[in-house]
Amino acid sequence: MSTPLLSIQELTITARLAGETRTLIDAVSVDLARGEILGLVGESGSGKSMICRSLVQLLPSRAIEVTAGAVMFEGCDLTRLDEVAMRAIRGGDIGMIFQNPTSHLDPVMRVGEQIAEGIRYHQGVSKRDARKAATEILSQVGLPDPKRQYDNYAHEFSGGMRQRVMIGVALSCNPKILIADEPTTALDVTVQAQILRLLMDIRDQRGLSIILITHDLGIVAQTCDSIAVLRGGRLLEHGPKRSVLAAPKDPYTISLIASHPSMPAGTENGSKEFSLEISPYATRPPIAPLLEIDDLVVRFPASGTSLFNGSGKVITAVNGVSMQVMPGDTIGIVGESGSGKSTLARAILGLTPLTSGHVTFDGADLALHRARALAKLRRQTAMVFQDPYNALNPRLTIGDMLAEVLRVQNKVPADGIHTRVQELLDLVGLERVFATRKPHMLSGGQCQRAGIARALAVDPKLIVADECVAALDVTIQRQIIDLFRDLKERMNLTLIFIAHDLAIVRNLCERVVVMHRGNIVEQGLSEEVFANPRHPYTAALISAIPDINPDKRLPRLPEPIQADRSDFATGLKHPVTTNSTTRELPI
Amino acid sequence: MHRYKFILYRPLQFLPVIFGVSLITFILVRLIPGDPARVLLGARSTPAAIANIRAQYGLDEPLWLQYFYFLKNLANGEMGKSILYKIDVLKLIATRIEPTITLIVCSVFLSILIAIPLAAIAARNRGGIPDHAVRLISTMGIGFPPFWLALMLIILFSVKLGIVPVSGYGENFGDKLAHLILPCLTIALCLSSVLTRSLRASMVVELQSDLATAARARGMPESIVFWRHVLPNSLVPAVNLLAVNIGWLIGGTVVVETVFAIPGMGQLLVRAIFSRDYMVVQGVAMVFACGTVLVNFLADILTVTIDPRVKL
Amino acid sequence: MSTGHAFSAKIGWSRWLGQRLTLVAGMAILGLFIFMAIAAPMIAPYDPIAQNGDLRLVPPSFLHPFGTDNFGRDILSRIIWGARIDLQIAFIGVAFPFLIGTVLGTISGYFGGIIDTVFMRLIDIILAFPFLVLMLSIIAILGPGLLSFYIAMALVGWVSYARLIRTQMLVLKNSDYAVAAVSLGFSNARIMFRHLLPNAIAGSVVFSMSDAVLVLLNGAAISYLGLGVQPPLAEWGVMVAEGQSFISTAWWITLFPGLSIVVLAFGFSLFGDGLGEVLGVRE
Amino acid sequence: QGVLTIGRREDSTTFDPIKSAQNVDNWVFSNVFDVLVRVDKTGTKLEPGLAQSWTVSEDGLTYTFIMRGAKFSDGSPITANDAAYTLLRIRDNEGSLWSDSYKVIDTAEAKDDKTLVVKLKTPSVPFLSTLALPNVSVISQKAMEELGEDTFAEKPVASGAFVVKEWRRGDRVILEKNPNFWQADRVKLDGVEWISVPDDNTRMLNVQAGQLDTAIFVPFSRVEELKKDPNLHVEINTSTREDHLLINHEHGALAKKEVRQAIDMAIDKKAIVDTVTFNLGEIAYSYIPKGSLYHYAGNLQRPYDPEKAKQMLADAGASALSLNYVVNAGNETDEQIAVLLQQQLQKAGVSVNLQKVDPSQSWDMLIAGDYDISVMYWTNDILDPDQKTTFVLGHDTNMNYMTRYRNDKVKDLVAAARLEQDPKQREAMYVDLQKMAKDDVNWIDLYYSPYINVTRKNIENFYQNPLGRFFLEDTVKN
Ligand SMILES: Nc1ncnc2c1ncn2[C@@H]1O[C@H](COP(=O)(O)OP(=O)(O)OP(=O)(O)O)[C@@H](O)[C@H]1O
Ligand SMILES: Nc1ncnc2c1ncn2[C@@H]1O[C@H](COP(=O)(O)OP(=O)(O)OP(=O)(O)O)[C@@H](O)[C@H]1O
Ligand SMILES: [Mg+2]
Ligand SMILES: [Mg+2]
Repeated sequence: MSTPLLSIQELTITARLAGETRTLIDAVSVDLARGEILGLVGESGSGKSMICRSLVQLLPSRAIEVTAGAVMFEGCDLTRLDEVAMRAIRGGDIGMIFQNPTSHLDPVMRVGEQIAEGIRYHQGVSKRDARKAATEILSQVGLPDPKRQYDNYAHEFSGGMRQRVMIGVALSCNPKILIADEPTTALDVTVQAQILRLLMDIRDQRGLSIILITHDLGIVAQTCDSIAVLRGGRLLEHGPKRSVLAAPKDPYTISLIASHPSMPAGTENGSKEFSLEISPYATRPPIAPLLEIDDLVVRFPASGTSLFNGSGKVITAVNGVSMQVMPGDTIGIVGESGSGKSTLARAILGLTPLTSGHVTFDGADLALHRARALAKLRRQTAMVFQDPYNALNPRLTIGDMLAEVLRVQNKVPADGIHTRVQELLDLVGLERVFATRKPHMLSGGQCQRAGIARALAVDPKLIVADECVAALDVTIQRQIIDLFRDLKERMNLTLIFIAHDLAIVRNLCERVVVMHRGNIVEQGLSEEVFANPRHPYTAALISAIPDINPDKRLPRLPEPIQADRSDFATGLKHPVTTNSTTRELPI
Repeated sequence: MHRYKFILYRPLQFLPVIFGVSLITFILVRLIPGDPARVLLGARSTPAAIANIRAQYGLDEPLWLQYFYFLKNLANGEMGKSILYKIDVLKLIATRIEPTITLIVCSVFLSILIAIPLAAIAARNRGGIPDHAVRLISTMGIGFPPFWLALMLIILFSVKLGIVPVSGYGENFGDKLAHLILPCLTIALCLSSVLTRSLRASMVVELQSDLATAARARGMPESIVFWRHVLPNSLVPAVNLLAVNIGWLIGGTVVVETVFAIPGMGQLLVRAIFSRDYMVVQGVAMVFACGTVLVNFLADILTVTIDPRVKL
Repeated sequence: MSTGHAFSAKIGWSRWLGQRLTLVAGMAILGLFIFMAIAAPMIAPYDPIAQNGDLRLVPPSFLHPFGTDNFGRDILSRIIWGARIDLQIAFIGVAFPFLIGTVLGTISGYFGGIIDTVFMRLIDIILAFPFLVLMLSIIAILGPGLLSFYIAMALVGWVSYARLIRTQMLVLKNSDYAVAAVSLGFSNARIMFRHLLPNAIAGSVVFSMSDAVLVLLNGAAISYLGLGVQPPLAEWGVMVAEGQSFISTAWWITLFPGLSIVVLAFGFSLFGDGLGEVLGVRE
Repeated sequence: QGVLTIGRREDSTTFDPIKSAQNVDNWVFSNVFDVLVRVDKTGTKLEPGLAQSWTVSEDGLTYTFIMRGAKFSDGSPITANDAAYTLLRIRDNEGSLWSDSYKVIDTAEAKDDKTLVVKLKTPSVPFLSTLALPNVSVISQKAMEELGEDTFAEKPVASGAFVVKEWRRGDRVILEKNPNFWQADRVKLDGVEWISVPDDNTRMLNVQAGQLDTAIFVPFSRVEELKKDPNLHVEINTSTREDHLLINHEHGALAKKEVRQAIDMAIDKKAIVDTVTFNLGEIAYSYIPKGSLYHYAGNLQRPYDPEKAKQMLADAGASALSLNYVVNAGNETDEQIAVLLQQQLQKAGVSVNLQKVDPSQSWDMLIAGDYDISVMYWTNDILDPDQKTTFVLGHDTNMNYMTRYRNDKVKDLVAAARLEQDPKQREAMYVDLQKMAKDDVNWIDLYYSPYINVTRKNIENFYQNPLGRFFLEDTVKN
């Protein structure tokens, strides 16, 4: 490669806060060649975003500044440019794509105008020409009807479309470098695959360079040319993709690769045999199911309904689901966002009203004997939530929270509560001192453990975990999964584990249920389903997982799924049906 | 458009509100001790004369019947006859409504005119001297009793400097405007303080928001970021604040109308309450209630227009 | 995660230090007035209602730093004693609406459905109802004085709190920890008041400070219309209103009580701002 | 020349003279309408108005008026017929607030265009004075019947110096010179605007800033300051206003004459005059105010002596007297008097509990007897003392101005004085009444106060007579 397009040299960023100086980025040097895709990986807080924002002088606070080093771009040092010159660089030479398209797009401005705005400002063209150019860009990023969609607002798009618009905004002025800060973290796997595909296509068409920030090594493996691994603001490793993945030098990189969910789980405890061993579902003696779901339907009124809104539109979140859960089962429920997983979970636990159908827990029918079934459910089931912080009352210490549950449940005598709290903490691997802490003093992983402890405090037969690891870093995900596996074994728990990450489900669960638009499209033993998906949707889902093996390329998504996606353009995120007619799956 | 469909059915939702207001006012004014007839007759009243007047205005009927008549009149678009002024309440209100509306509209307008720049300066210099200055002014601004502020303004601008009229309400447009400057300023000083604080707070948030960062990242200068992205996104809370405050604002005009001798409904209301002119109190209360409801309706429309996400 | 977290805690602390200025300044002002109110008998140089025909309308002087009024009463002493009444007005005028609004807002937001609809319509009516009609009517019914004022404030004031709390409740009741509490079999009352309310209330607490200012001003407006506290009690709003006739001959009668209101209001605002920042409430 | 602008507290309520009893209306009525008999500038004599002369029959029952050849503003003549219509209308119209006062009229007939004959049911000496009330202003029967009452009340046909040009409700009444007025050449002004400026301060500031020519109702506290302004002239005119302390004779110890006398002595009226009226008022000592007909200047004035009062109260067995004092809210002077009285009575060992109430409500409380003491004031509408005397001492339906005072001797004397046709005799009777009332302490006279109005220096002859009438036909704007 010739001279790099962009060269970060010994970049150091410090923050001065409360009189104390902290180094956020510590002498990081990375080069980016023309046409190269550089993957920047690292756990949350490692400084990935910070580096990229420093390139265009958009550091989040005035207390944070570049204190040493240089960023050379076309012969000038970007860290030394003044505001006016920088403005020409921003957008003009370096475009940015952000993680959360919803908050980065202006909700009150038409999406087309947000693209045209940059074009007009940087290229000084007329309003009409800008509109034309913006429409052109919209079609390039794959919007099916750019002329019309120019006038849409961001909230009328699905997440994937919004990210496409975001990319369009970044492309608006023909930048030489595109910085994509976790562009797919908020999206479903299938959509993620499309967006990554789009980025690579754009690179191929325009020959620009991309810095792709992610915490998922799989994505890097699938898309990038070279990899830089960051931790605590320091660059641990930097090199061509294959060499880093094949022969990682730093122990952190090694553990990162090892804990990637798409890695065959055998690396640690040979769970391949393990899972086969404990799931001879068919050979188990016939016992009564703990939970039986029969033709369950849950509908919600579509938002904004009122007396006068007439038609009574409803959203069918769960649409005729039937399944059985045996004591001791571990069932994974997967499906894209909005497919009704959470609703199903809540319906099972009696937290949301059933529209029709039956849920029978331990012999008590929730539809027929609501009070009796609820009494049972409240004392024998528990739930673990996705967002570890939001799931804990911020005003209670962990100890108080657990003690309260024990007191209300009344299963432990009053003088035994203290000891029991300590036992619970031990059980989930939290130190006992955490009993006196409030959630905001805990890390996400610790909070999630506290949440699990709370679930265990009920001494439940059934635990429902709703995306309980989605918000955590991979390494911590791994720990929590191991904790579950351990607990399940020790306490003979029945576990319903909801996730959109198929790889995790494959690791943990014996059986898997695939949901799509409120329906179960496929269920069966994990190994069988993964090895040999019968439903095209399942197949698409599985193939969209970015594998850490760079040679398993991301697939071009099968046509039905893409066509299916495009009806999001109508502005309806979820299928809205009028009472009786239910849209069938495009099989 | 679908999002504006609420314009069709929302007015129906106002009916119970208006009904509730009418019932409460009706009961409330009749609970007040004191007798309109006696107020009318003054010191020389005799029981016979009082009874005569009460009969004339139907005040001797049972309460529920009076309320029934009131509703019946209302259905016919009438509000009864003023005891003090001896003319139809609606006619009376018609002669007094314009100054109040003008006063409120101008005050709100002026407040916005004051609040937006102040909030912008404060938010863009967050933590700096301008910010502290604006916050100081706006906290002080709410602290002054309006009638005192009004008096000070009159002494300064009208008596000492002689540049605006002391009080009253003009005849033609320009004249009215001149007369309204001080009253509007009085209200606006209070109102803009509240508005500024709210706007500043949301602007501070929006200036650091992701959408502002994204706009900067595509090279937009700070002015475009502010006027085209931050401001529109900060407006919705302020609009709602204004709408909620409208009732309070209407109350505030009473004092201002009195100090500045503006012949509006606030003055009418106070005199009507003090002279127990039941029909007028009811009428004015109804008009004020409708006004509040209307303003909230307008605020809803405005919110929907500003923010395409909002559905009502 | 953990590093990021420890760090943001530090950011919070340093912010707190910066914002403590607001809070401390607010507390200092309020503290001063509270001290004045409590220690009034000790620190007031004169009897606030003692008239002195020989000392009428004396301008500020060494003996009477704030001058005297048309009855020869010492303004400074009246302001000091007035602090008792004005603080009481601010406190009671806020406390009852706060309590009522909080309870109703919690119930309405938590249960939703028909209860919520009924409360919302009631709130609509009260918001549409001209406040002044209510205030003047109640004062006319019960007679001028503080009691009527408090009742009127309580009847109307709760609406703001109820709305604030209700909105919070609507959000919080869907939060995961609320759902968790339900799934753990907690009673509604426990969830509402022990789990959700403490998390919902910060905004109301902050608002109550600016509300206190509005209450004071409403009190002053009522005094202007001649319906304030019973004479001869010293209340700042009444003092300003009564002193208006002397505005050009004896400015000190209105100026000092007027300033007291402004400064107290300022104290409340600062305290509220400081509290808001410390509690992390967005206005 | 020019248009005179006058600032007042409140706007008019109607232009139908019989339908208002408010001063704000009466002032304008006397600008717009003329009456048969007028009261002169000093407020002590009657003089011809639209009736150029009149005779009273021996038995005092028949009054014959000879009409002047005057015209209404629409050019039609003012006939005896219109006058008769006016008198019968105020007596019979169901909207009339004054019918009680004119029930004494038996018939009123126009003998011809110029001759009006009024027959009374019983003799009444004050009758002639009541014809000077603005409420019996002569109105045109034809106009009233053609326009209808509502329209007339909005824009009447005038018989006085000015016509209503425009009435902007709540704001101002705009009057224009009436060229058809029989004394039109006496009127110097082109017009008058009565402008409502409710706030006292604003009203004064308006005159100071030169935006109003005059402001009426100057608060006592402002007089000194306004006098200092070289551009202004403060016009102080004698009034018939008297402020007094009502006492509820039916409440406990207050029934005892000695207790009431003690309270009288415990009140330092001089201090009130000083503090409340800024020395503009005068100590009052008779219910018939100074400067009005039959005022008795030699009436008893009890000295201020709190010690003695205390002693008397103790003697009467009322040493720990506690009184409920109903105060009119929103009235500056009332509240000031209350504060003063509370402190003064304290010195005599009487504790006073102030109860502030809305003025419209205080009437109800007084009538219901829900009070011990309360301050009220009275201004005469008519020249004759009978009206006030009857109301205060005559034991009529209002329980002697709600005091519940009873003294049959006084009652009989009031009735007799009404019929006495000899002025000398009559004066002696009223002197007796004043003495007896003072002795009984039917109420406590506090102070007399003048009308205070302020004008710009270029205004001349802006004047109010003791009955409150403004003589705008004489006012000049330079
Ligand atoms: N506004 C700020 N003020 C002070 N410190 C900040 C600020 N924003 C981020 N930091 C700190 O800077 C460090 C790097 O943050 P950065 O956002 O670059 O991490 P990241 O790798 O992008 O993490 P994530 O995967 O969560 O986006 C963190 O320790 C973070 O706490
Ligand atoms: N309370 C509710 N009111 C109305 N609609 C709802 C409600 N809860 C869920 N829905 C709708 O029901 C559908 C299924 O939602 P659900 O939360 O079960 O999906 P999910 O599979 O859990 O998605 P995710 O992966 O995003 O959590 C969605 O269309 C959602 O918008
Ligand atoms: Mg980041
Ligand atoms: Mg979910």
